[in-house]
Amino acid sequence: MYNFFDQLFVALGAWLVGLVVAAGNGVSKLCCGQPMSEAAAHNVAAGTQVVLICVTIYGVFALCFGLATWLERKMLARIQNRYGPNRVGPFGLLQFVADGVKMLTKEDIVPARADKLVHFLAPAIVLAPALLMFGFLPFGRNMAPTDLDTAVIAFFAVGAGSELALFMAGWGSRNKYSILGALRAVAQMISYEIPLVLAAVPVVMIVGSLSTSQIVAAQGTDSFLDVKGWFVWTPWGFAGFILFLIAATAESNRSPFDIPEGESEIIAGFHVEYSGFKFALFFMAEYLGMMAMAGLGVTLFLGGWHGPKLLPSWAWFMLKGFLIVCWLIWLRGTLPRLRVDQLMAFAWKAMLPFALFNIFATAVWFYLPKTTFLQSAVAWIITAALVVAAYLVISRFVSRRAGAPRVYRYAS
Amino acid sequence: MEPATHIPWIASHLWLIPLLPFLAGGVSALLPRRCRKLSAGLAIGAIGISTLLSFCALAESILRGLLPHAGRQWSAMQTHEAWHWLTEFTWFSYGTTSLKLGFVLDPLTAAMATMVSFVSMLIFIYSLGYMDRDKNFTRFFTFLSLFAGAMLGLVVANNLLLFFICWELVGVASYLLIGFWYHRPSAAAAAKKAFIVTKLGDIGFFAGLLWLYHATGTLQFYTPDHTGALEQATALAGLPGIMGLSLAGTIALLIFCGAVGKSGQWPLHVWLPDAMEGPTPVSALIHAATMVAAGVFLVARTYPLFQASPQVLTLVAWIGAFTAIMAATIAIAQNDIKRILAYSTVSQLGYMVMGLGVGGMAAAMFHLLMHGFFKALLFLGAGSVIHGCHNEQDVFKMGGVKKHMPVTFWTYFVGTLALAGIFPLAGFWSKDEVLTAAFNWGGGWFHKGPFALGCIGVFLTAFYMWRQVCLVFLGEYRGEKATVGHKQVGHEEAETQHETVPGVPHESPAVMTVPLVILAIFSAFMGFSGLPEHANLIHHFLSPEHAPHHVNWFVIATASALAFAGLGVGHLLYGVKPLAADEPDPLKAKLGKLRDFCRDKWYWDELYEATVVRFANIAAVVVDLGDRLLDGVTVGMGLLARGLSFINDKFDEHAINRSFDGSCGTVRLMGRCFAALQDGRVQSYLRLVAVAAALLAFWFFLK
Amino acid sequence: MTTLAHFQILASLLFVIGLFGAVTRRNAIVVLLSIEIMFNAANLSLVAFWRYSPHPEQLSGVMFAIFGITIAAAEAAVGLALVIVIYRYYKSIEVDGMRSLKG
Amino acid sequence: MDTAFIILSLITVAGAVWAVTLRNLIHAVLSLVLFFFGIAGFFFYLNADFVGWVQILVYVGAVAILAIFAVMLTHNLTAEDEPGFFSLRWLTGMAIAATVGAVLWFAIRSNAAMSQTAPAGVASNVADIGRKMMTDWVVPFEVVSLLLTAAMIGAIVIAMEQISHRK
Repeated sequence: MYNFFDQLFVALGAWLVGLVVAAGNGVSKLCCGQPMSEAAAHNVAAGTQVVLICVTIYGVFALCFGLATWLERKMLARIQNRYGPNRVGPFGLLQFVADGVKMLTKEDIVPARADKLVHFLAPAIVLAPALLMFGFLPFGRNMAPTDLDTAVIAFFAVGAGSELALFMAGWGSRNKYSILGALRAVAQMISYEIPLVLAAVPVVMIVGSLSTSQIVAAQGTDSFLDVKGWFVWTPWGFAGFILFLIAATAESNRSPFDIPEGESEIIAGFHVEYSGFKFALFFMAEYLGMMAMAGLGVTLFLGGWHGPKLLPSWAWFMLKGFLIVCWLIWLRGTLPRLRVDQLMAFAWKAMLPFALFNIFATAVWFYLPKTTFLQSAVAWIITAALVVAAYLVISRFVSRRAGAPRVYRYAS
Repeated sequence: MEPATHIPWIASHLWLIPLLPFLAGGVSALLPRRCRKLSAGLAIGAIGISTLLSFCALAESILRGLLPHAGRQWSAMQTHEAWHWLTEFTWFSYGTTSLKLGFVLDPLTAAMATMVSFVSMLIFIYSLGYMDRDKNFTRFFTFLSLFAGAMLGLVVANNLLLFFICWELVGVASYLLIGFWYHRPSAAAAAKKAFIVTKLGDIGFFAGLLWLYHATGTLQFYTPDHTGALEQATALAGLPGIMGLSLAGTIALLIFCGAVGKSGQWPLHVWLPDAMEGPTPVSALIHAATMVAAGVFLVARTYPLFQASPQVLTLVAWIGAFTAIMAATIAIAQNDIKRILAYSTVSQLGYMVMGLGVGGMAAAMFHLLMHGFFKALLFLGAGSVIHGCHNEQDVFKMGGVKKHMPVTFWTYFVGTLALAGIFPLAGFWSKDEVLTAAFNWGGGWFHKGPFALGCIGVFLTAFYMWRQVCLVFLGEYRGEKATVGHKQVGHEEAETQHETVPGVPHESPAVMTVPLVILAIFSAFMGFSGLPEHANLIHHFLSPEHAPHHVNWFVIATASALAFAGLGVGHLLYGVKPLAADEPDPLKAKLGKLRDFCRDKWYWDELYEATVVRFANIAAVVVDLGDRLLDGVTVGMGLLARGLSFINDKFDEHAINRSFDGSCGTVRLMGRCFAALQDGRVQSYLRLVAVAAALLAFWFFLK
Repeated sequence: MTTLAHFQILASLLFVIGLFGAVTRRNAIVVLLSIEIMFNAANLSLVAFWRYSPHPEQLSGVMFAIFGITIAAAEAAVGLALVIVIYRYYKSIEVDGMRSLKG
Repeated sequence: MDTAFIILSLITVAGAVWAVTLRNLIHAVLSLVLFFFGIAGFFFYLNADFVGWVQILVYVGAVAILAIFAVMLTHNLTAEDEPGFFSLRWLTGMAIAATVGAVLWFAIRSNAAMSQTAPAGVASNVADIGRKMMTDWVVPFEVVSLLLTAAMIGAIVIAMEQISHRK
């Protein structure tokens, strides 16, 4: 029974592929009088699989995007003692449909002096990485869209593309605020990409592979509970997870790291000059990026789709991902926005050294013997002590300056 | 030779002895200035542990050397074999051969290491008090540790190269320490002088080292398979060298050059008195334990090479004897308390070298060890006096210090008697050993020469030491009462140091006097380790293969009589009627010009100065003459050319100019063309590079 | 079927385009970009050689390409930093203007 | 030649040509990004996945952004006084490029090994690359690390405005 639900979508996919191949054979027999050759059948099956994966990702995550916007509005409303959307559908659940319709029907304004081509291309390009990133995550048992040898680095490489798109949006608009926002966004994302990648390095070191499937497999156990192997339970994994969450928040330009679109400073930044469906694309890209980051966090640290065998694996993945999304929303509702210099200083002076030290601690962990329980405990304590010591030292240096007023170097 | 598995722990960990001070020096080099206690603690702790280890090594050696057999009876100590424990390691390999370094533990190492580390430790502790106010306290201890470490490394080395490395490190450390107060021009000059003069000797040493390696293929002193450099000495003695010497003799002579430089033997002794510019603990360290002992130790270490060549030994003996007597005569006419001691050191080193030369290796080493104790004592005592007298170094401005500094006086007194060779203090026994060895050397008057010179030296030693004691400690204080501003030679912060009680000498703190007392005890009683006849432990220990001397009552009587005579004469001149302030040296009246000759150090410095300067002058004159000659030729040629050109003028003007102008124009044009290429634009260069690369490639393909 | 020659010709074409830019353009940034093009062309050539080599397991071409990318990144960072500094001094980044070594 | 090769060639060549010729610097940089993607595509096509991703990560994610920042910081959005298409400068450049291109063409054409087709089953494995990098290539790896560090510090030091000047 469990396996049925667990493998439901896999089976469904296999059945659909079989259906298409059978149909192709039928068509082939009708035209040429014989079934497709082996190679052709293989190609058709592969092509169908690709189409299926794309359609699934588009469909599922577009829906998830809608759900996430609803969730965000609801949660923020709760935090701010309001009701939030509650008119369209039960609990306002269909609000995003209404929003989508509104966006589609709005006028598409392009500034007169805008760089038309760049302005046009930017929203499309900004969405592409956000969607592509899902292609590298295993959503459940046997449910990896691709099984690349290089998945983790591919994820980050694809993510790097979105910085360019943001810049294109800002620059194409011919608007000072836009370009300021774009440059801020790019600088911030470049800065936080380094701790983000470095936070993932310990996992890659321990697993010995960049493949997300193998990383997930390395965190699995055969037990019913299946939570013991999650990397978040190790000291370096925990530290890496925290680092990853912070960097991911900054990477998806979310509060408290949302200075690229700070309304009070640069009136929404790089997408000021976008309206209608193009704006919706930016909106969608932000949420999809956030969810993809959450998915990677789940994959790297929270055991991927592993979990107590009460729910199917894909459900565990979704649940954990949405938990991280909820955490991000909560963060947005709670914390004030950072200053630019604080943001940069934090990335370079706190996150980077700590991430590097975490790698060192991971190496220590790797070489400590862990065959008996006692040895594991000792290794755990040693690594934890290292990480905590690093945290204490670095946080002392950071907190010394964090509250200081801003020093203006280039303007007075 | 015992198998390697049986060697004791300390023998295989001998490298710890030099390493610890090195480490301490390295760490305190990184410490900031304010970490004074930490730096001093590190240095003293390291040298303390080294001392302990050295004592371990000594104990092991004594057990092995003196009591090797079952039953451990007293007579069993007469084993007639040399022995040593070795450890080896490979420094690097080239091809199939490898350069090995190593450490050796034998009686020589053990005795020397113990003396060096122990005396160094006391000096370190003393420095705590002496350098108390100095701003660069940390730096001082860094250098001290380096110095001691280098010296100990040299002592335990089983390899001439390692020995040489440490030897040079000793030189560097001495340079740093002598020039410690580098803001004083005289200190900087003295440091340079010490470094350069010793380097002169080191050239010979290095040449000898290379030659030895060429001749034997190894630099290990001893190897487990008895193919070490020293173990091949007899073989080398059969080969021809230079100047009629055997190969062994040649190499020994070259190595002796190094010893002459480091141990301040004539003619390279000039640096040693100048080295007084360093802080007094440094002087003590240089004169007692480290630097100058290195030279004597080098000869003792490579003694088999010397033994293989009687001519070189003769030379060594005469140089030693000459140095001993020369330095002693200089010492009697000096005013500076430290300078007197410095010349005394040169003189005593002369004794040691003489002892080596006359075949008494054990005697020389015995004297070296004993001298280490009482000379350290004397120097530290002198330092204490200087410290107490507000950085006054002129003995004529002291006097009556006994009242104010009793501990210093009594310890100094013991040191003086020990140095003078008064029974039964250390100097008596060791000097007697040396003189006995000299007396027993060969036959004929020529071979009695060193002995005779040594005897005169005994008299002079006793004389100048007693002169010094009288001038410094007896009588009334002759210094200026207000010496606050007096800082002819002083600490960095002399102004602030003694403001409270100007004018009156005061006793030094315990941290300075306790080392003095310890050293005094050693100076007094260590001599008994070398009683003549069968109880001569040192002799048995250091060179078991040579039968110990019998007691030579003639030598003992002569030396003692001369020593007492020296003390007596000194007391008559200086002690009976203490000098008043500004009263001239009574020696002036007695000796006249001879005294000036001694006071001016036999004009060695002037001699060197004159020869060097003259050589430079002559060279300059020669070059100048050549210059003038060339000038004349040039001028003549010019005149000639002028005449010729006058003749050619018309021809030039019409026939050549026209064509020349034409070619000039062409050149200029081409120059402009090429200059256009060199326009400073990076892209032009890039274009040229691309075209050139393309052309090259075309040429390559078409070829 | 694609042969090694195809890749090498393409790589040389790209290299030549980069060279053309580096030689022709006046703007220092574009010159740097052209140099990046040349780097990439070389990397492409190297990887193609690896793909067609008889001993692909030695990964030489790939390694070269990775190191090449690393060095190109370092070069770009330093080069563009220099461009910015030059701009601060001259208020211009025309390469023709930079003719003397004096700042 | 197959379709993928043709498409990728068109992308790369077009990107490169635009990057080199466009007046608008931002457009040039964006064309360069296109070119980078094309090259990355070639790397995938050649089964060198890892290099391809590194190409995207480094060039698109870092070098292109760096170039954009340089353009922004030098207030130099369009290269106004670039010489025209038929100026001497362009003609020289073309001649030089043509010469070098001819040499390369000649070299490639004269080599028989160039006509071979791709052997099957050649692929780069990340684990192999990592292992190679830590064994056979460890010295270049360390050297490059050092170079990168030096370049990073150098770039910061060069570009950092002298604070003392401002104060």
